[in-house]
Amino acid sequence: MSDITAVLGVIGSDCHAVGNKILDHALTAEGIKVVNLGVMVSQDEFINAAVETGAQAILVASIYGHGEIDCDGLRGRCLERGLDKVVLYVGGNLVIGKRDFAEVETLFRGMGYDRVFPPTVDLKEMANLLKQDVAARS
Amino acid sequence: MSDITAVLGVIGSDCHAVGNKILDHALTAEGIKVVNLGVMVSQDEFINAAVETGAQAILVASIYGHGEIDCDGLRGRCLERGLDKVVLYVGGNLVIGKRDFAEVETLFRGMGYDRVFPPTVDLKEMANLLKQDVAARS
Amino acid sequence: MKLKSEKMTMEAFQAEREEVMRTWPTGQGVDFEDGVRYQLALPESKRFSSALAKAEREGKTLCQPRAGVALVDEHIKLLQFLEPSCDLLPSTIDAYTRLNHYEKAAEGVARSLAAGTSLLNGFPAVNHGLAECRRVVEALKKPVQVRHGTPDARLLGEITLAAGFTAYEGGGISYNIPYAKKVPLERSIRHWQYCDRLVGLYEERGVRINREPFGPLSGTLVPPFVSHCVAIIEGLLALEQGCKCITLGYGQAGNIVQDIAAIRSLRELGHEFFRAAGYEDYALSTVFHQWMGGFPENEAMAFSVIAWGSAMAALSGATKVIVKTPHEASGIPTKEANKQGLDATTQLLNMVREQVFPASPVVDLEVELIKREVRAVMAKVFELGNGDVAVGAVRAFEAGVLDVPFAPATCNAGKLMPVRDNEGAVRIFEVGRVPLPDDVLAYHKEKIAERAKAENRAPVFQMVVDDIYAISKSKLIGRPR
Amino acid sequence: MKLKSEKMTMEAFQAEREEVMRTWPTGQGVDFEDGVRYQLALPESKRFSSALAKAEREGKTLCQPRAGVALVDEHIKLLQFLEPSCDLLPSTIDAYTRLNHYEKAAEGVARSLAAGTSLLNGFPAVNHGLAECRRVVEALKKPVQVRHGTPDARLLGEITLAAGFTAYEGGGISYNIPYAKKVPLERSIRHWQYCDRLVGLYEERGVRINREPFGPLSGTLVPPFVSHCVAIIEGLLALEQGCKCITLGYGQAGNIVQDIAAIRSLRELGHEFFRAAGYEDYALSTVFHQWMGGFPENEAMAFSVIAWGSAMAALSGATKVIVKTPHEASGIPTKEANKQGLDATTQLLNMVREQVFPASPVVDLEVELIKREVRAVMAKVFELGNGDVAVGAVRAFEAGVLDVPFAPATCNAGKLMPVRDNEGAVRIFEVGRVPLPDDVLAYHKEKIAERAKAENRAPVFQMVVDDIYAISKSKLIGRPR
Ligand code: B12
Ligand code: B12
Repeated sequence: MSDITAVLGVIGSDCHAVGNKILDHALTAEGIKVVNLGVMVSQDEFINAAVETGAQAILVASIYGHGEIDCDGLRGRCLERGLDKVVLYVGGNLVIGKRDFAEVETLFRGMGYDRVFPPTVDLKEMANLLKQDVAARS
Repeated sequence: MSDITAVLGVIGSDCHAVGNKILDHALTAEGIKVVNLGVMVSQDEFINAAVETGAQAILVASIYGHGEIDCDGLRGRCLERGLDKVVLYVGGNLVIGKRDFAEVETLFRGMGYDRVFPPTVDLKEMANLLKQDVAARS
Repeated sequence: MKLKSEKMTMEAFQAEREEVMRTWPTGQGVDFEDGVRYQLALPESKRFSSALAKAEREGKTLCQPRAGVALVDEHIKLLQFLEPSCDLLPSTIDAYTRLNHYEKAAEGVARSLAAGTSLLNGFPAVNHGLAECRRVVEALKKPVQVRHGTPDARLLGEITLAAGFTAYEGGGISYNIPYAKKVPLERSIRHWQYCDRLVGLYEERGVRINREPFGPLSGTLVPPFVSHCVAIIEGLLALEQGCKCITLGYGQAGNIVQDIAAIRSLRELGHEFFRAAGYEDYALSTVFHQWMGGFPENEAMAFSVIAWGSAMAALSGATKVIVKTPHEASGIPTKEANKQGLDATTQLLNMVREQVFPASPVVDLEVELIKREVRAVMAKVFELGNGDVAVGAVRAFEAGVLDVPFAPATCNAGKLMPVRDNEGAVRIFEVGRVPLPDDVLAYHKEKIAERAKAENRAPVFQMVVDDIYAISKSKLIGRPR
Repeated sequence: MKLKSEKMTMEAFQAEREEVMRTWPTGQGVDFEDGVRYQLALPESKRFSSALAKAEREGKTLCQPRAGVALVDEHIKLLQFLEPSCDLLPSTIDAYTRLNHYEKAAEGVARSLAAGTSLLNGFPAVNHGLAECRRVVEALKKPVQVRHGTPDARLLGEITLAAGFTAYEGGGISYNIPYAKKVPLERSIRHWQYCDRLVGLYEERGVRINREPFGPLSGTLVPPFVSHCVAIIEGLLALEQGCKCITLGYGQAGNIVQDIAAIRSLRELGHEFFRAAGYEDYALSTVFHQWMGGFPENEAMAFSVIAWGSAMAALSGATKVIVKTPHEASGIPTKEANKQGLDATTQLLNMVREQVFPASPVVDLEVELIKREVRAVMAKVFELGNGDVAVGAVRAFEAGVLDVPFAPATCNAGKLMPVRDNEGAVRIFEVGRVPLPDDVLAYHKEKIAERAKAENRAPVFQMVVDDIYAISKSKLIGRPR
């Protein structure tokens, strides 16, 4: 069993709830403590929850296409709030339209996310990466 | 009523019979006398029929993809046999694969065909062109 | 609870209207009388209700895409591009506007202008305002509907109906439960009574606006009776406010028998409940949504999901079908991908249009099953509301009597858990507090047991997860590997 | 007539074989015993009959593409590319080889080499010869079938079976009537008796080769009973020569009821006639061909035709489906387009696989209709042949008792004229000299009259022409505009 706590949520005005429930289920099954904020989560709510629970990671989902607008600036706010070690993941249908994933990845890495995932990600593999990344940070 | 006689047939080892029956039907309806050789017609059979019937036009169909091989040389043989005024049309799925029609047209024009038609041709329009072309040649 | 399904008085409406129109600057210039004049001047060919009525008469299934981008000119170009390939047009509204975050939408418009491409997932009609929306309507020949997901759609309705849109999707339940998190149901129902009343006022002035409750809800394994109940309640709420042209919707489940039975029962139940409530003078039609859950990424596979939905739409006798695109799994489609979805749909509609799905006792049985489920739940809704359907709906959600699977709204119990049976029909695995008759429940359990046995595993949540992924992984039923 | 459906003696076979093997140089090195050894050494996974038997047991519909190009390495690349997306592999033979024009095929190979791209519409297996064909089989993991259209397929059969192909399509009627012009039917049937005997000899040595009469014939509005009769006759001819694994085929007509009834009746009639003729020890399976007539050019629309065919294949319970591609209307597909056809098919097969088409009296009626038609025609075939099915077949074609619409062969009467009815089922507009029972004929006429009335025009040839174009113009029924 790992001792990881991760904050999970769907950012912005995004109502897509299904993937969120499944992510929760899958991460929990992998022994990760999940603080699930559900859908329509603001950047501040993510950060508050991480601060409160001492989470090592924040997993941001954006499905509805406004990711480019909604996800920008989260890394900066984390730093402002003293979360300088927190692992930031982002995944989903991150941008508007069918775009080359490599391009999308570069865009979100540029925003300070440690890893960027397409909708087809294997959740078990992702959980393993998370464990490694958290271990490497602490 | 026009006084045009046209030889019609599907060239080479090609068995596609449906379009041929419809072309016959459509041209006849437009007042053109059709000498229909059916499927699997050799270049010589086309020419013999044109010579025998005094046809002003030969309509070559190739559907099965071997058009590039089968249709080459017909214009030359027509000239050899004294058919120097005959209008030569070709149509169907003329080459192997889905290729840009403009390319296919250039290829078959290069072989000496007066007009080249894709499978989606409107047969009424084609019959009108035929009447014009025959009139212009005589 | 001050809520009641009763026609809003003119005073109440007017008072509320003044408030609504102040919530964003573009509300200011919108005049109802001007809207009526504008609507009355529209040619018949732009009237949604007329197209539906004609399709109903001819037994034809019309097709309609989803489409919306941030900027007006681009939006017009998009719709003009799609127009020749469909019967009915949409304007799909962006997600910020849906939540009345007009400043955010403004930011999206500005960033889209800068980026030279739409960064919004829809058309921000409120931000663009009346005149710009009229430009959209005027650029098109076919009827245009507002399609969204807005719990408070009052301002959006005022602007778009005055602008000549002739159909309005949504409802107080169907645009809350799947689309919002913390909006009290009572509030969204009240706000939609306003929208319905607005449509009713147009109707009274001779302008027929089509109203379409959003059928598919969360789009994910929703059992037909669940969405039917919501559709019927929203139909009743709309009729009460004077709406006269109602389209009830359903999202494809994937099992032939269930899908055909669903549209048939939806139509019959609609009439049953509407007439029982004393409404006679209305036009009813149905809409079938091509598969609303997760799509396969592979476009060839997506085409098959689209085609199958089209076939079922036509065979079930739905009045229209809402069309997906081969880009569904990836993102907002390009206009070309959107047209491809329409072309695929048209081909299949045309190939089955004249065919009659053979009469079968198996289908009749499924129709009866759905009807019994709906009647049981609706009886409880009326009971909880002491005869008032609005109050009943709110209390039914509170009590878990109405329960939509996988919905984000906190006012939804989320106890009902669906799963596919061995032939792929959506059945009830955990009923929560939904009052289905015992024998009906036993039937569901039996059907699920059949599958569990075939798969040699107990029907646990993993089975549901597998079903959620199934179609995107090129299956209907999520079998274990 | 020296023709007779009777197992060829070993002497007759050997004598004929020597001649056959001399018709092209690549015939020389081919040794039957070596072929048997090679076949016996193949793993079970490459055996076509095993894959079919497994599918039959599991009630699964397998999918198979068409594919063939001029050069061996390219052909291997093509099949390897498709292999992960399908269950069964083909090698589609080019049209010169089909007509034994091996010099022409050689020219095609040479020109293809020069052009750097295939200029042949298939794989010229005879020209490439035994060793090269074995390279194909060895490069693949799944079973490979020879698919062609060859009236005299003796040499092709000797080479490809010795090379390890485990299934052989065709038949003396189905590979003559739609594929040739002047080949006497008696001759092609005799030549196919040779092929069947060859398969029988392999069978006797423990090597099961699947034999599949070509179901769709001209692919254009062929009424089910017509292709069923041909399929059954060719099945009987093959069984007589010792073949034991038979797949009967049918090309999609487009009407649900008719297509489902067609596969059901085909299977039942197959058993009925085979058992009546005294055969018991055989494996029977069925193949459904996605729409074999003209396709729409628009690829999105083509996808829907493909999807609809896949749905019907699975729902009708066919053992395998032959898959079209989005390039169908244009030309030989690229390998990518070919894979797209397979992916679309797989998605739909998987989505309906577990579903049972609801039992319906309407389908039962159609099954009965087809059975009565087939029995009436087959009775006449046997009568004309004095009990011999080979002789009967030849005489039946002479007499117009068997008559395939739109076929090029001069030995085919071409008097029977089909047309769609008001629901799109293929009916008989002019029966020619086909001996259908009077009440059956009256039923066809009545169904057509229904349509004629709906269209306000007489059922003349233009209606047939409109039907031929219909699917390529995005309709099932060719209605007047
Ligand atoms: C169901 C659905 C809906 C339902 C949602 C019901 C609900 N409340 O949950 C309804 C119908 C309500 C809906 C509404 C809308 N939708 Co929607 N919807 C879908 C659909 C069909 C399936 C989503 C789903 O549930 N998938 C199943 C789950 C299991 O997968 P998932 O959500 O992708 O999540 C997985 C992965 O993405 C990944 N993942 C996700 N987040 C993260 C984060 C991390 C860190 C990691 C590691 C992994 C990860 O893991 C998850 C589990 O496997 C998708 C298209 C598709 N995928 O086929 C469109 C889609 C997501 N919707 C879309 C849009 C735009 C909307 C709307 C704005 C309407 C519109 N304009 O069309 C509104 C949203 C309004 C709002 N406020 O959010 C677009 C997004 C476009 C884009 N990004 O370019 C999509 C892609 C459709 C499309 N092609 O246009 N939708
Ligand atoms: C039905 C069909 C068959 C039937 C034919 C039955 C018969 N005897 O008629 C069967 C199943 C037997 C068959 C066999 C084969 N076929 Co085939 N067949 C088709 C199919 C599906 C429809 C053809 C048809 O009848 N269309 C309807 C008629 C009305 O249209 P049409 O033939 O195109 O003719 C019209 C126009 O082309 C035009 N036209 C034609 N000629 C001319 C000439 C002139 C001068 C003008 C003005 C106009 C004109 O007017 C006609 C009337 O509108 C087409 C694909 C498609 N189109 O969807 C493939 C297709 C033609 N076949 C094809 C092939 C390759 C074959 C085979 C070699 C097998 C194989 N490798 O797949 C064999 C042929 C063997 C041989 N010896 O010829 C390919 C050709 C490929 C290419 N050109 O790259 C096609 C395009 C399919 C594909 N995409 O692979 N086929």
